[in-house]
Amino acid sequence: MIPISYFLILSAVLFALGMVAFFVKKDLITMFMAIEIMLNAANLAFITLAKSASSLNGQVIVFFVITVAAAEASVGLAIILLIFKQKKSVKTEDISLMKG
Amino acid sequence: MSDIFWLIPFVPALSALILAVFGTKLPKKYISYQACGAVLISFGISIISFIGLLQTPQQNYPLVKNLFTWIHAGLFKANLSLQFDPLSAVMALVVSLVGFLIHVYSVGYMAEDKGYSRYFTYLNLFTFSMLLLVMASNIVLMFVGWEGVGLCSYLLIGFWFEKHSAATAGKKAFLVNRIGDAAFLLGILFIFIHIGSGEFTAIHQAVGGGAVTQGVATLIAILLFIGATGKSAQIPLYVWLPDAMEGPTPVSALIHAATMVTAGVYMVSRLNSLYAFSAAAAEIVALVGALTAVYAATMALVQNDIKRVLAYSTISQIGYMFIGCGVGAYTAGMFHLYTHAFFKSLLFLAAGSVMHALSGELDMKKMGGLKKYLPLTYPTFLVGAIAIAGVPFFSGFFSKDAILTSAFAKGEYFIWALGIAGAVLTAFYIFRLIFLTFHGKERMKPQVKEHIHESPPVMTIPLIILAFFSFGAGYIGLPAVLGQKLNVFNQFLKLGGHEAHISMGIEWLLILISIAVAFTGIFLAYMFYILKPYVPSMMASKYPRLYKVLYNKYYVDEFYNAAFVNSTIKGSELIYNHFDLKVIDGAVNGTASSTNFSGKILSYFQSGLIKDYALVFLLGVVIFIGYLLF
Amino acid sequence: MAYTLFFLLSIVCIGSIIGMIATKNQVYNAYLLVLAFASMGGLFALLQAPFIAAVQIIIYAGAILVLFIFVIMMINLRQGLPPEKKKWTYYFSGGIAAVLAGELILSLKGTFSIEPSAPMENFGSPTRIGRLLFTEYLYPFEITSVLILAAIVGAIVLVKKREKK
Amino acid sequence: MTFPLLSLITFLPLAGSVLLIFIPKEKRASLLYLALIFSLITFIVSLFLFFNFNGHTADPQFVEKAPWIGYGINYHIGIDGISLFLILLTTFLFPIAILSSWNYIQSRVKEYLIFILMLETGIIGVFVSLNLFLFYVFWEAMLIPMYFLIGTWGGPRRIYATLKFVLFTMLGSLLMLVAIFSLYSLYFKASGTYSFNIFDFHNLMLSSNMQIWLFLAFALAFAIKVPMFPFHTWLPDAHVQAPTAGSVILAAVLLKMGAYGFLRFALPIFPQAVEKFLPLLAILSLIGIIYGGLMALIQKDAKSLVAYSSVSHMGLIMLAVFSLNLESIEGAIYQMINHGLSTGALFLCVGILYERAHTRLIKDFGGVSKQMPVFAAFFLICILSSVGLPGLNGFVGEILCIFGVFKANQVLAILGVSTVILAAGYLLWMYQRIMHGPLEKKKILSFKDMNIREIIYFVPIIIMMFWLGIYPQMFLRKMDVSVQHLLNQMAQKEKILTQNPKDPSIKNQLIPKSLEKEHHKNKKKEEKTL
Repeated sequence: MIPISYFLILSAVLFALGMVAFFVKKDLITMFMAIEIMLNAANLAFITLAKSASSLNGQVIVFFVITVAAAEASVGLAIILLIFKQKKSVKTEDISLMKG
Repeated sequence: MSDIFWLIPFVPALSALILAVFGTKLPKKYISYQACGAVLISFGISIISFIGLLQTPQQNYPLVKNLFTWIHAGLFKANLSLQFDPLSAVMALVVSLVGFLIHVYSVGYMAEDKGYSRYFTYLNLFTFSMLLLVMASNIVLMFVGWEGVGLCSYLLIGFWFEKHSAATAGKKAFLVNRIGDAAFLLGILFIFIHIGSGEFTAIHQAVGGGAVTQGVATLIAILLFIGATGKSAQIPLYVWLPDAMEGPTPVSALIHAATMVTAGVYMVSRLNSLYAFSAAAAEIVALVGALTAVYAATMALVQNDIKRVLAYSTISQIGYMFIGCGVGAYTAGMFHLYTHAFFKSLLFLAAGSVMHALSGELDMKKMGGLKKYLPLTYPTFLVGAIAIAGVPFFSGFFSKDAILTSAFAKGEYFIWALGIAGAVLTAFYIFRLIFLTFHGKERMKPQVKEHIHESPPVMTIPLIILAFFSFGAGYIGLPAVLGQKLNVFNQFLKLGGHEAHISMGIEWLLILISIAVAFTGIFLAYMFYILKPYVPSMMASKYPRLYKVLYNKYYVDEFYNAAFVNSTIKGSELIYNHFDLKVIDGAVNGTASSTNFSGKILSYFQSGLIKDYALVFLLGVVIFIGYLLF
Repeated sequence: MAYTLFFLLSIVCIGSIIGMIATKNQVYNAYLLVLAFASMGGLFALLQAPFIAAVQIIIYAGAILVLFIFVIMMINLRQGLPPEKKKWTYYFSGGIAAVLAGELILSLKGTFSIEPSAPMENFGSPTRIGRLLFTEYLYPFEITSVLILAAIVGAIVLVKKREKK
Repeated sequence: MTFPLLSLITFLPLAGSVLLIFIPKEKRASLLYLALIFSLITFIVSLFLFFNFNGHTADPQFVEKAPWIGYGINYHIGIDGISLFLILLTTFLFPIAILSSWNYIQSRVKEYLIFILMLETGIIGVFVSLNLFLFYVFWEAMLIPMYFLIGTWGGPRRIYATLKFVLFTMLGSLLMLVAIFSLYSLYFKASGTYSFNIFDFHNLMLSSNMQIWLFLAFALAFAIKVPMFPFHTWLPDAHVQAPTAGSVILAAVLLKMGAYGFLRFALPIFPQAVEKFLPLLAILSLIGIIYGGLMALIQKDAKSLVAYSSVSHMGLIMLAVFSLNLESIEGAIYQMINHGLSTGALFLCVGILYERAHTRLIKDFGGVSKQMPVFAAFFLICILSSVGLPGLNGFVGEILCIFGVFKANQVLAILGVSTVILAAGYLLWMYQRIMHGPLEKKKILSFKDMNIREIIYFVPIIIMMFWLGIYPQMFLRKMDVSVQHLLNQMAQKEKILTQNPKDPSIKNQLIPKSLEKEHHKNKKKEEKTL
């Protein structure tokens, strides 16, 4: 069988890649996608450890994560749409209301 | 009946209260009846109480009426209690009698004034305060009267407050008095700390019983005396009194001549055991008195303002009273106080009558030859002048002589010499005043001359009564050479202190010197101002510097202004602008602005961009995980 | 066989993410993401999680990505975005991500020696997961359903056009 | 359960402000009358306190205790001879403050009155709290209405002034909060029970090091409030900018909270630290007296003149508080009432002038007496009361304060007496420049004398000034036992510390029971002797 460390390393690499994607992209939508990648990387780690621990709890948690991700995506995308309506842009540089 | 004396001060107080609240709505006639009536009632009660006092055996002195405990906390206890003993009785009689006469006089003098009710409110209030001062049985209550008369003096000097000079003079009087009062207050505190009670009987007992050391007694005596120099206008705090002449003339007569300014003398006499105990303090009192007596008299020589001459004369005469107290002759000091009250208020009221006749003119250079226009004012004025000059058989002679004799007898020859010098000057300046005003050429402006008229009877009758007293008041205190028994005043007061005795011969000699001195002064004045009227101006041009210094009152006012008033104000401004606003407030505002500045710097980190925040967050995570790993 | 499958799937997954980083076009990004999620589903299946694998493909690859594509179409950016001004953030973030990856891998050191456990009967089957969900995880499960409802309502309210007063 | 008199007094104004919310803001007159009635009722009810107060015991009276949050945080209120008069002063002045703003406040009357009444509750709350936590809540709560009063209805530089005032006060009170919680935890360690009760803290013995730090935190908060030199600069700004009623309350009551804090907390809880810092505090107070006087002398704005005079007067009060003897502390409490009356009245006077002239610069006046004779009389009486003329209230307090200080340290007293001269100087000079002299400014010719409303609110103050000046017995006797108790408490802790200075067992502990018994015996004795 494949050692679990392979999966875990893969998960770490995916997480880092997601992070890179988050910083490199500058439109909100793709950044949002990058977040999903990171979520998935975490999911992978959960599933792996569930298997090595022979416990289904990990899988259930992943199930919940996916559900929450779906909810989050729907609201998040709605917000992005709203921002676009107001600013006519989805670039992060244009959204700096919090500037001090 | 003997315990109704406590009502004496409160009758005028009640009247003042009524006038203060309803005064503006009452008719003038009523106001004058009430105000004068209240003081007359006080005088009446004083006489009744005085008779009662005479019938009381002496071991029961003083009669004390304790109304209620006033202030009490811990060791500090002051009662609202009044006492009546010979000293208080004399003062109460003088104050209420002179006060009454001046009230009556004021009815005429102030008849046209808009502030009629206000004037009588203040005057009644003053009478109350003064009576409280002289009848208080403890020093704290005495301080109430002490401050109260100061307040009334302030109010009455500044009575015509629209006049800038009057308002300033009032303030000056109050402030200078306050300086003295601060010292007085400290004296009170020392008394409470070392004696434990402010009651006069307790103080006498403590001093007599040796409960206080010489040093403490001296300290207390000097502090209280500083208070007295303020109230009684002695060196160095006399500067307010000449300016106080801005007030209405009856006020000058009552407050700034007859009664209030003598409060210091009364205080020293009241605490005679203290001053008798402390030789150093007594010496200082005598010396200050003597110096003031001469010093003030020199300034009186050249003044042209009729009231200012009298003001300096008052300062000088009070100096004599302090000589008396300082050399241990408290009775003599009090005696002079008593005679002075009559003749000085007479002089002031007569001067007021002159002013009244001349439509308010004060400058003696614009008077002269008034003798024939003012048939009543002139003789009364003359009586007062003779009394103050020390001509025999008039009251001033007896009292001044008693003081000088005591000083000589005590061996204080220097002080005696100063007193004699002062006496020459006194006789000179007062007759200079008489000659310039009533004799010689008529120098009035023509339009003033047309209106010259004698004052109404309501003003002249008090003058006549006072003239009578100025002449006769001295006969209750005849010199010892005529027999000890004859000095009723002395017998009655029985103040402590050691009155030294000298041989009859020397005493007669001293009396003769006094008489000679008085006539010398009068003669000099006669020569200068009647026989050779050109001499004074010649002298002035010959010694311009001396004249200028005298005329400008030794520049003391200017010096005080520069040294104390202006330097304080300038210094405060400097502190305010450079310390309060810059340093303290600067520190406060600096804290605020530095916070603001660092906030601005920090706000650069808040770019508002999600990525920057995320990057910082990531950095944190990396560092945190790194920390966990290693 | 399992190794081959694992490496194949990982390479597809990593490759599609790298491709996503490299391409600018948002639609391509979305398609590449579908690929990555699908391969992730395969990996889940390898780990005896058939139910989750199915959910992964249906929800992620199916529902969420479709949502993304809808939004991309609605926003419809014709021209690609201009190049990033701050180049240094690329390198900086890349560097930090590399450090993070290194740290994560380092932290996995302890798992290298763990022997893989033998596959178990019915381990990730829908039946067992379903049973768990409706017994032990009933409350969280119900709360998720409320959450989703809230998200639906929220999304509608947010995007709905407001009538001007 | 007795009738909750104190709670009624404390929360009646708050109830009034709640009621005001429901009245439409257009009904100006009914708003004003309602607020006035509520403050008047509060005053009348508080008179019951005065007449039913038992001056023969040091125990707190009218005590009410109810659980609140728990962990020692209770609703625990009561008064003793120290706080009684400050409460009366507060309830006395609030109707006057409301009357004084009758015409002055033109905009947002409703909000104004709501804040005024809230402020009254806050202030009374501070004085009645016997629970330190509750005290802190009121202490801070009172800032909020004051903030709005100055910030909304103030002068042109009101924002600056409010910020300064609030930040200054906050700075002190935050440190105090830290100290309060340290005390709380120390008490828990020493006794094993949670308590914020002030009297429990009074029984707490602290190591001298701990005392110093906690005392400094408390002292800073109180010193800012008083304000003592050099923390005084917020005061002139706040006063000048505040509306008249705000100034009156600020000067008359708020400043007293600092002095009250020292008496209630700082002195009995940290006697050793007080001993240590006494020279510093006394000298700062003395500087405050002279410095405030000198600064007042040269102010161009009448209001800031009065404000600096407050600094000077409060300096004397603090000096008396730190003299730690019966006379000085009774004098200090008495002088607090006097200062409240006379300075409050002076601010009212300046307010009356401002309403007519719309300026407060002294040089814009002159000869006002002629136009306003009644006002001139009132103004003069207030000034004389502030100057400390015998027969008026100021003298009684002043002489007791100075006497107490004199007992403690003669040099300080001799220097402190300068206040007698300085106060007369700056106040009479101001009076002369405003009221006397020729009437040159045309604007003054249009001034009207005080109207009935103004006379109505002035007369009670004047009557109180005379009453307090002529018959102080009625007030002084109610303080005796409480003040003596305070001093005994301090002396007793001092005794324990000096008996075994090196004993490690007296670190942060409760006063031993045996001593407490002795203490009670002392207390009985006090009650008998006084």
